[in-house]
Amino acid sequence: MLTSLSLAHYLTLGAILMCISMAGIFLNRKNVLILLMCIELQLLAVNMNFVAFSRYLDNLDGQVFVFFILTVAAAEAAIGLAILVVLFRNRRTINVAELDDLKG
Amino acid sequence: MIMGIDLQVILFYLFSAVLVGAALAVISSRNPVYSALFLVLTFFTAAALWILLQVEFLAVVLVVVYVGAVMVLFLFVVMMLDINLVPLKEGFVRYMWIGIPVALIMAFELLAVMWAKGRFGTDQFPVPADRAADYSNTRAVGEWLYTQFLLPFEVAGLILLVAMVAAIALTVRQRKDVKTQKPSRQVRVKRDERVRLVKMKSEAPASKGGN
Amino acid sequence: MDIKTILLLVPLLPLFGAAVSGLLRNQVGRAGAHWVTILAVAGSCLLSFWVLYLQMYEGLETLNYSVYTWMVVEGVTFEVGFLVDHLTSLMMCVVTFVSLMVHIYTIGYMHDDPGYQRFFSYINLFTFAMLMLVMANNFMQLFFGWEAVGLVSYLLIGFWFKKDTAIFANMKAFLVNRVGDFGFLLGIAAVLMTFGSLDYATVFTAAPDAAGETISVIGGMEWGLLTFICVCLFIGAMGKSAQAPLHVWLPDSMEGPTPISALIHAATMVTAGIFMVARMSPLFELSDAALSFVMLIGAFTAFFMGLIGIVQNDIKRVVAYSTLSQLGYMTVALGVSAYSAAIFHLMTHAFFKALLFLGAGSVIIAMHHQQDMRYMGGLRKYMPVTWITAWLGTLALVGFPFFAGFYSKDAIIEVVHLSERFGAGVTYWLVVAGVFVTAMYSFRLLYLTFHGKEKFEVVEGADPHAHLPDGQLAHKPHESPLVVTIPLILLAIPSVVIGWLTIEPVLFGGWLSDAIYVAEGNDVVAALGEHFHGATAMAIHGVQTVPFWLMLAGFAVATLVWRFRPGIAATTKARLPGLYSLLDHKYYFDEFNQKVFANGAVRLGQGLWKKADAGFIDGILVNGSAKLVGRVAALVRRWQTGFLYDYAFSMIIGLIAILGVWVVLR
Amino acid sequence: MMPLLSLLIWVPILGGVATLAAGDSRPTMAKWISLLAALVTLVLCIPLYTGFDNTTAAMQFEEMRPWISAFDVNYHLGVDGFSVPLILLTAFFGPLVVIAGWEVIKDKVHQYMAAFLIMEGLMVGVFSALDGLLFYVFFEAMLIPMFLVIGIWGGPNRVYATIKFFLYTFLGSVFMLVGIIYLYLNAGSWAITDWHALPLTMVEQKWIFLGLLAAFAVKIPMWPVHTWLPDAHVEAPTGGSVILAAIMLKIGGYGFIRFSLPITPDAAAALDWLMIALSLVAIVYIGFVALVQQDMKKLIAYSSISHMGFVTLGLFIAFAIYRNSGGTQGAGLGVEGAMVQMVSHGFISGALFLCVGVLYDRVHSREISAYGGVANTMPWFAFFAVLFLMANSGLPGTSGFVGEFMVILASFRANFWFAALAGLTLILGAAYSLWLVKRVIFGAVANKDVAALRDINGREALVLTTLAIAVVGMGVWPFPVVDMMHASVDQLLAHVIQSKLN
Repeated sequence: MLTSLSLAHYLTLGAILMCISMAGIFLNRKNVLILLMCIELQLLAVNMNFVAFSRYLDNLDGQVFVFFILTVAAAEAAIGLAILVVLFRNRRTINVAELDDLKG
Repeated sequence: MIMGIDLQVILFYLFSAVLVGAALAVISSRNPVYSALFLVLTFFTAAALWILLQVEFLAVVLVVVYVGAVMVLFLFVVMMLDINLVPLKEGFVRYMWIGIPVALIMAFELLAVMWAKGRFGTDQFPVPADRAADYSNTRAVGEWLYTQFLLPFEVAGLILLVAMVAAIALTVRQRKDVKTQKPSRQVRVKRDERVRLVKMKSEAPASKGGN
Repeated sequence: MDIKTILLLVPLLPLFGAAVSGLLRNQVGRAGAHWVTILAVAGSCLLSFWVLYLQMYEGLETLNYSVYTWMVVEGVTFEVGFLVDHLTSLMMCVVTFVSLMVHIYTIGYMHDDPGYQRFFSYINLFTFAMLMLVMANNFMQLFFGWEAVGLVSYLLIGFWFKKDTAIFANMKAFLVNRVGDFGFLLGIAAVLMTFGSLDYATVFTAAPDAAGETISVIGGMEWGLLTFICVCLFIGAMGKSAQAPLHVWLPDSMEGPTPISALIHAATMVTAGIFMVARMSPLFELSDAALSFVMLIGAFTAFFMGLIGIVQNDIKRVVAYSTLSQLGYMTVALGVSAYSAAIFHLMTHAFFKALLFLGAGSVIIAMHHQQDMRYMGGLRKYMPVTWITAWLGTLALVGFPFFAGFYSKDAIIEVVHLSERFGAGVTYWLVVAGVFVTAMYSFRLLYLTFHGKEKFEVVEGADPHAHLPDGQLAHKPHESPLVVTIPLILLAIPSVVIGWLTIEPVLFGGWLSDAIYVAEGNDVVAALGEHFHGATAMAIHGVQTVPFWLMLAGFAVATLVWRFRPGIAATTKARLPGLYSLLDHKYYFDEFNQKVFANGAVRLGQGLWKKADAGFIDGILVNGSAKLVGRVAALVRRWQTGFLYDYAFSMIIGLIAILGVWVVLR
Repeated sequence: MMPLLSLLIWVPILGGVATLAAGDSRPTMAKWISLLAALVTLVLCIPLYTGFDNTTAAMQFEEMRPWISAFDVNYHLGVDGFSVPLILLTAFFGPLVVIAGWEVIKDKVHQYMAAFLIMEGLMVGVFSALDGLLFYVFFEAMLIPMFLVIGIWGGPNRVYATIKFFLYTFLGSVFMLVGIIYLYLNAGSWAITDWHALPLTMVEQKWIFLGLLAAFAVKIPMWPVHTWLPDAHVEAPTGGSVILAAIMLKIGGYGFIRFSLPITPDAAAALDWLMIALSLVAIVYIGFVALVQQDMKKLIAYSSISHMGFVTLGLFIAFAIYRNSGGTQGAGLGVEGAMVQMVSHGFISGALFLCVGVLYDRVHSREISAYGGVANTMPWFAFFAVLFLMANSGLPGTSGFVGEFMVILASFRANFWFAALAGLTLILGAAYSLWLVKRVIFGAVANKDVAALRDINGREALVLTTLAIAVVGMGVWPFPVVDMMHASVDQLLAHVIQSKLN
């Protein structure tokens, strides 16, 4: 375990990262900003796995995929923040607890 | 080799510790600005780990795109918006009792999957050999990207464009107090909308001697 | 014209007449309608007699051919075709002749009716349907004619469709007939199953082979297949020929105009059942049980329906019950294998009963549509032609020697006497007693209508078109116009002489032997023929027999009670209230049917609809499941807090659960 | 060769689109376009009828194009002796419905007409599809126009009725979808003819049979999944009722013939007791229910259910006959009787709903008690109504007799009691039909509404006369209709008695 780095090491790191970000979503459920950041963290966790697999399988597809994920993540962050700005402009808050329009 | 331990391993654990610590800080800071800064740290350490995996191109992209662009955007927004932070932290402790156990269970399950039966151990996935000195990760990814994945690549570009347009469209503010010309409207105008012909009775000339 | 064209024209002429007078009623007008229809029927009547002539004197063979193929399924051909033998041509002549008389009579009877063209169209259509029935060479076409005459009968009973009683009666008639048809159709189905064909000739040829076969209907009970077929077919005949207990529609059918009572409900349609059984003689001959059944039903009808006639006051209803009773006689004849006697009685009855009905109609015209005999009397001097022809018809009906009815009825009574069929003994006494009853109600009718004191008064100056109270007339009754009296006279002639003329060929000369099959040992007519020494001798011999004296007794009683001592009737009525009300209510058949079948069906329908359909299926299953979904949704809805993070939370929980399952399983 | 079936499907659909294009502001043009499209479709049926070879059971006028090649779905059309009569029936009713709605519909005329034309095309598609998925698409797509017709032009309670109609039929067809997907996965093809040849175990057959039954039993409809029909009929506009009764119900019967019987013959043989029992319940039970209806349309709707019982009875007695006699003699009579009954019921029920429509347009009531003595003011109408009601009660000489006669005759071979119970319709059918005549047509003029009635106009007379000719013509000479299907029936029967097991 200490002599060499196996794939499992990286996957574990990704899993821990994923769990932390998930806990983050739970804990900061009212703050959209932090939620967005947690999502970025999750994507990072996923990317970590992709990169690790790509390396251990010696297959470049994984890296290309990470590339795309980064693209999408950037787009998502941009739009997410834009929505946030609009939301704040309209409601003067970003408190998720006040956003219950989905309630039937 | 330090004390029989591979330097890579040591670095891995070091960076991992920083990564996990920074991630924890992201989710637990009171102030979103701190969170954002810790997130920057997270990305940096992740990039370092990727370099450890000899994936240099993506590591650099991560730093450039995330740290350079996305996180700056985050900070921008955080600072631009006048947010009352107190209510946003409400219930943090209360949710801890759910969130942390759930996260732990999940972590346990994931790790159980991962480590059980040595599925992802070195037996199944042998440690890859180091890359040759003249190997260029950037070149390899580039070649792959521009041949096999050309269409998705273009689509990704399009997505970015759409995202850009969408972000602008969402946030742009229509000002109603400015007067502008609308050429299309001007061209299409019809006579009836502008001129109204009124038929009137021709008035008899007022009688001279009248009131 | 070759013979096939002639035969095709016989039914098609009336159909054409019906179409013209019905569909172009406004174009042809009233006169056009009666000319077209009468010419059509006259044409087919002439052609029918021509066919009869060809058969009698030119030796025309029995014709059996297909007109066109209705359909072919699995090699079984369903055809429309004609079977013309002596039985058919006899029926054709009877039908078209009576129909022609009725057509002419109708000109007078329906003179003021707004539905004049419609009426002619209907009776022409009826003639077509009846001809299709008698000329059929297969069961399918027989059923077609069977139902088609039922339809026209339905339309004609309800001809005055504004009258509630009329439209009730016509619906009742059709439905009761349908009960019979239900049996008839099952019989046809059994025929098809057994013989693989619906063609008469094929079926009759194959019938003896099927004699031993059985069918299990209820549980393990095995019925003789032919008995089953015959009983089913006879149930159809019971409906159409109004045999108890399916007779209930016939008295009510008197709601229709009188001409059709004469044509349909006395002379032709109601005899379709008799004709059918005679036509099916090769089948019935193979089943003694079925014949016994036929005979007993007939005997019951003949006697007990006649009894009811004694207490009726409506002139047409008396004649109607008399028809029931006479149909019973015919059925009895069928039951003892004396098919030719049945057909013979059918023929004579067609003439004298049509005469009686038309006579009754003539009286009704004179009385301004008053049908209650209690408000008549003494009409003899006002309408002599009607009076005389009614007497002639009555003498024929009661079976006075030399009159038509005597020959046919006496033949039936004699063959029953000769028969050794199970139940023939009882039947004999019932039919003999029936003669007495027949004489009672027949002479009662004559006395109440034509003799005695006038029980109506003429109110001078009253509006002739207004509806006056019972027993009042706007002007004196007078003899009906020629279009009415001529048919009466023309019908009176055969009512008197036809029996004397034709008994020998029809009964004993083997005229019908090409159509009717009688098994060895069943042939009571032949046995009777051994004692037959000519029509005149038979009439003279008739004077010495029991029926004749019973008839005289009936005459005497009727004369005493209704001519000279009207008090006796009232006293008897008061003495025997139970018997009287039993007869007055026609043995409570109507009440029973109404209570049990009509109301029962409606109540069952209501129950099934409200409880089962709307209540259980729709209420509980369909709308209930919709409501259940609504309830569940209302419960589940609480989970939908509207907060995104709750949704995310549940997603994660789900993820964990799936992962957990995976961990445990792998 | 001309792709005749495609034309029959797409001419009305495109005509419907053209009608829509005419727009709300030009109703007259919309009407003429729709009439033209319907007539062209009818004319197209002539080569279908004349070119149809009734000596063979093979599919004719076949068309085959790949549609979704990833799932082996083809645009595969073809007709045999079962489809052609029903396609002719559909095309026959196209112009009639357009004419019937000519002056009656005032609101959104173009959409109304378009809905019917599109529905017509889709129904022809159902009858001619030889690809399972194509059939399913047509089968489901057909619901949409009908849903709209009832929901937009219907009576006061139309929303309930239309949702009930949609959910009921949709629920049934979802089970069918599962069945046909299973068949596709097993056979590797969507071709219905391949499915006919596909060997299946008894358990598989039973499940597939029940899945298909769910769809077709609702459609036809069989007791106890019939309760959508009276509601849908009562609320639907006249044209909707006509198409619903005249053609849509037949799709259920057609489904049994095309799918259930040949694909799962052993299950059908094993479960025929169920089908026969349900059919007889429908005939008798529904007959009694029809007797007590207060609403004319409901009465006719219930009588439709009762008559459709003959269709299912005629189809499923084949197995009992085979068990009894070891041959199929008589079974063909039943199957052909069922087909004839479908066609004839199309004419009669369509005509009856049109008759009710005639009265409803004038008095705006469907209650029987609102009428009485209609014959006084509308003699010609009374003529037609009595004719069609008599046909409804199975009078010989009308088409209503032929199918019932054949089915009763055939069912006698299966069991005496089947025939006896089915024969009860002779009494029940007459009872509810004639009681309706008595209460509505006959009698003295009941009220001033009836007194003010005007007799049918030329347009109505045209429609009713056409139907009367059809009803009487088919009753007097059913030969051409029956002759069309012999070969197909023989082949079907030879196929279904052949066990698919082992």
